[in-house]
Amino acid sequence: MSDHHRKLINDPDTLIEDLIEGMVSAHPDLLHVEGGTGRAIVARNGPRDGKVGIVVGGGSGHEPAFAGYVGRGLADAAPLGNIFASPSPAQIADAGRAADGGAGVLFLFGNYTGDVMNFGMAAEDMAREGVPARCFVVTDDVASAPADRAGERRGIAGDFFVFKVAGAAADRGLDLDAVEAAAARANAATRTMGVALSACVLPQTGRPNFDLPVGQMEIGMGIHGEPGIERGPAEGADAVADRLLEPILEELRLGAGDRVAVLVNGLGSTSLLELYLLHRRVAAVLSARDVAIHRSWVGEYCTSLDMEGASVTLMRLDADLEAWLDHPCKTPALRVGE
Amino acid sequence: MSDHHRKLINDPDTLIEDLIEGMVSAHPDLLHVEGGTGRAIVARNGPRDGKVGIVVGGGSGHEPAFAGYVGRGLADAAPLGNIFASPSPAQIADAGRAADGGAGVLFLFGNYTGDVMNFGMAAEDMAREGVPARCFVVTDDVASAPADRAGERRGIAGDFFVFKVAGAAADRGLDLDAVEAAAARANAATRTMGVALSACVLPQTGRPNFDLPVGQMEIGMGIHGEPGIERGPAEGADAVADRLLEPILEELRLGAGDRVAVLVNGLGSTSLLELYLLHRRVAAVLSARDVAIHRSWVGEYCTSLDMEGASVTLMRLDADLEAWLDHPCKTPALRVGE
Amino acid sequence: MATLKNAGGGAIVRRMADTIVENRGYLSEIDGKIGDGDHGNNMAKGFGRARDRIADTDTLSGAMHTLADVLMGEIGGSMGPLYGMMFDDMASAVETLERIDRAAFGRMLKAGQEGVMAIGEAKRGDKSLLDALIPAVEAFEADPGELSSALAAMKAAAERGRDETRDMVSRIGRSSRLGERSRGVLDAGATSCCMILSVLADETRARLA
Amino acid sequence: MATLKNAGGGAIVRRMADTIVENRGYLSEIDGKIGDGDHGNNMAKGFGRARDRIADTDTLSGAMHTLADVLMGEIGGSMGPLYGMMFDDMASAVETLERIDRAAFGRMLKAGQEGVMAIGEAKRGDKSLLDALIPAVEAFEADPGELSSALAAMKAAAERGRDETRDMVSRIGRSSRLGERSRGVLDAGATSCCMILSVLADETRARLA
Ligand SMILES: Nc1ncnc2c1ncn2[C@@H]1O[C@H](COP(=O)(O)OP(=O)(O)O)[C@@H](O)[C@H]1O
Ligand SMILES: Nc1ncnc2c1ncn2[C@@H]1O[C@H](COP(=O)(O)OP(=O)(O)O)[C@@H](O)[C@H]1O
Ligand SMILES: [Mg+2]
Ligand SMILES: [Mg+2]
Ligand SMILES: [Mg+2]
Ligand SMILES: [Mg+2]
Repeated sequence: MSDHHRKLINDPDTLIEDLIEGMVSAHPDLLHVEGGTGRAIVARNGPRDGKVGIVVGGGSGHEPAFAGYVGRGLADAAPLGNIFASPSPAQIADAGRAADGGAGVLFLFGNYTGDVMNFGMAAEDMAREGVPARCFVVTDDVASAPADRAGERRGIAGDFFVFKVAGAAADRGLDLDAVEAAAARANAATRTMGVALSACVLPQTGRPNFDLPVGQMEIGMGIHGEPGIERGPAEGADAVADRLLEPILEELRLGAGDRVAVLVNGLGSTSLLELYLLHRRVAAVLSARDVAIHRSWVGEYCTSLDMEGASVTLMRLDADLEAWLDHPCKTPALRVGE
Repeated sequence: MSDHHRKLINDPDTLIEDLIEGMVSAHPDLLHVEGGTGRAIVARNGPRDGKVGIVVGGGSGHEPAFAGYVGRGLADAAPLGNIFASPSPAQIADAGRAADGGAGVLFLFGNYTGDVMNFGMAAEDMAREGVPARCFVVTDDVASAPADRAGERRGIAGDFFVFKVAGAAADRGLDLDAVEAAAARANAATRTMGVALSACVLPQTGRPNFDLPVGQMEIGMGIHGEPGIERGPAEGADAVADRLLEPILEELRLGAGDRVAVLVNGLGSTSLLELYLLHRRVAAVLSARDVAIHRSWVGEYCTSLDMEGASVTLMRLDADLEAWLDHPCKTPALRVGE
Repeated sequence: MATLKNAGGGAIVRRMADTIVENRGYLSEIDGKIGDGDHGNNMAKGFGRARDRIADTDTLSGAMHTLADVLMGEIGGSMGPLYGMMFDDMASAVETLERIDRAAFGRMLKAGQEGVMAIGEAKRGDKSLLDALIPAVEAFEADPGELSSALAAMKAAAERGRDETRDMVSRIGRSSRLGERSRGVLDAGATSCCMILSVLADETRARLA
Repeated sequence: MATLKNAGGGAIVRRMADTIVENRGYLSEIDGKIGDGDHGNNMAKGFGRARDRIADTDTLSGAMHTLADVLMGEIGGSMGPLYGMMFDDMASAVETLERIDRAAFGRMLKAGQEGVMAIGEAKRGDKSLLDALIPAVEAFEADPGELSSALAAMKAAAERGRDETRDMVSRIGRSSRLGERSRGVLDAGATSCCMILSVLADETRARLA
């Protein structure tokens, strides 16, 4: 018996190209590819004159993030990096050019060295071409740095809310400063913590990317398998939900009358059944504090290949954030409104 | 190191009750519970006078099937059985009563002994109460019996299309005979085949429900882990897609000018990346035959807990099936139209 | 001639439930080979839940009715209707009796078998629980001795019947799509049915008076 | 005094790529302990792809430019910009030369180090590839001998620098959020950087004339 996982892929060297062809073949009404690198997935019905271009991206392996959020009302384009590796400046710039409608472009991505460097270089390249491009870095993972160094935190599933808000703000015609400010408000109001119950298998090699014994869990693990804050015996749904919520509730200081949006996100192989059990507890805890849930999403929105595990994200709402969240969008992975 | 998988559940004895609370807590605008058994999830905005009631169901462990398809335009109610076990007649009848709008009720479910018996008993019970209730059995799994005994086949992911069509037909006001006939047309036009690359872990016990060594695949395996038609070394995306398509294409006799709907369905822990790779090949094979894809869905629509694997379903379309497929619906797992 | 008191037969059903719950893992494992691996889970859930609602002092017929109600009303699956009908019809066959003699016991078994066949439409040789149940009922009938002896014959026949399922090709239920691949393993339902009949035989014999 | 011909230096870069591709699994494994387990995959993809576009007969500077273009243009990740800038700046430092002497080699190394530091903003001791690179460049400069001797000093210092990352707490990149938990394992980037410098030293020394 071998321990080599044969994944449903073809040649590892064309993995991302195959993925792009697959996504476009499944959603030809929503997506197409633009630019010479072949790595920029662009909304058929998104970019337009006078609108701030929204580009989201990062490494692959987090499907439906990031290209699944491309579509009218959300992102205009997404450059696809290799598995767990930022796209290159040229790939990012392809997405940026496609998204550009003359009002500037906002790049949104999680806070990782590679992404910061590559998106930063792409933004400089675009500026040289005369397109104002800015970077916005998502930092929602409470497990990745203490609150007084919140700016160093990783971006994980909270991307979902920050992207949604920025996409809505841009779709409503706000200018680049205002869209960036909206993203900043969303990011400041969003906290996530995750748990992993297994490593993920890298599809190219068929091997797990780290070691996590069956029956153990790691609290606070990142979506690329970056170690978390604590490892121990795996626990049940309620206990895990409580652990994930604790730092989130503390930092967001949620109390009676507050409103939140909830995302219970699966990392890849945790069943929807389990995710609903987590949501059940999240809803009960919030209800006990008289915090109202405006909307919930339960499912796989930002995965880590086939990792077993989940994350809980809360975004504390105000009237604007709520309106941006409810603004219609139509993308492969998310549909809101009529 | 233990081989006991601790799943994100609480007390195994309240697993399904917890799941129901979780689903309703996440989708309070769409779902609620009706009836004394507590096992019938009902659309808030579905059942109404004069409309044929649509009830879909079966065992749990296939989330989002079946309760994820409850909502306006699709199913009116779903009774939830235990993991991989049909709901009981009383639980089914609760769903049936909630769905009843005076025009009769259609029960739709996959072809399994347990479901056939329990839904059959429930239909008899309802008839005694004066509600005409009929059973429609989905039989899309080509791997489960030869074509000349197609009526004995299991129902797997093809449920998705048959439910969608029946739900649309009922929502458009067709009578019980016509809704049943629509379901029959959908079922006759729908074929699925699946592949498993791992067993699923039963959440109550933390153990795999059968043995499938890493690196092996089983073609034609059922969504409860029922053995398939062939076991061998796991293959790549294109090779697997070709194998799954072969009997489907043969039976549906698809040729130039034909139109189909496509479902590439993940069984639980196969990544969306891999599912898109399968769709890429499906699209290429269909395009080579000049078969047009009307619409595709790629994702987890009928799972087998956390099983690794996927299935491909095609529904051969005619004008009516296409219209029913495009008819709007709004449920937790599926949204179509405006 | 020794007979069984209906009153107090609740204890027999509770012992049955104990056995099923104890064999939860084993029954699921057998089911995993050619089915979906849940037979023990489903059975343990139903029998375990019924056990909590049955007192040792209940009548045998009352206890079997309770078990049938739980199986059919709350458990679902294949076993809900099949064992539900079996125990419901067995209970109905003796519910008016204070004491159950050999003839009544035989009628009870026969009623159970017919209940299963009416709902499930399977036959002997299909590789199902009927392959333990039918020969057991036949052996009970055919035995020339008293109730105690007929019970022993029933138990032995159930075990033989269970073992014979190993070489059968399934023609019913989940495993029926496997053809030849279903050969070579015991049938899960026949195994649980044999457990049920064995406990019924042993516990009844221990209570004959 | 022995120098290196720029022409034909393509072979050196191709040997580098061979080494990286061979160590794909090892580098990913190290990265898996405190990172995301992909360092070897990313590196092998970039270096492997560049190797296919470089001929042994290319100049060293031309080959390094090609490698930089592939890394920065097509590979992305952290290594795209970091090693991309490193090789780009190294190449620019010697691209006008026919022969590379000790002084030019030193300027080339220094330019590479500065390129990495400009884009990545890391310092020595942060537990990164700079902990192999900086001491290697220093040792090269400080060595009193000829180019061959300086290269040997560079290689030895890179190895020591790599080994010293084991006891460091990370302050940069993915592993920087781990605090004390990042101690006890080699840094993946320092390991690959040491491989690159070792091949550079060995292959250059073999070609000195
Ligand atoms: N129609 C039938 N009549 C009698 N027994 C049956 C019938 N169908 C299935 N069985 C029995 O059911 C057993 C499986 O039970 P179980 O695993 O609980 O249900 P399921 O197959 O629905 O998961 C089989 O081993 C077989 O003995
Ligand atoms: N700012 C930086 N400066 C220099 N080296 C860095 C920097 N950030 C990360 N590194 C190096 O990158 C290595 C990890 O590379 P790799 O795994 O390819 O990228 P990623 O961390 O994006 O997955 C680390 O071991 C470290 O040596
Ligand atoms: Mg990486
Ligand atoms: Mg079952
Ligand atoms: Mg079973
Ligand atoms: Mg890495």
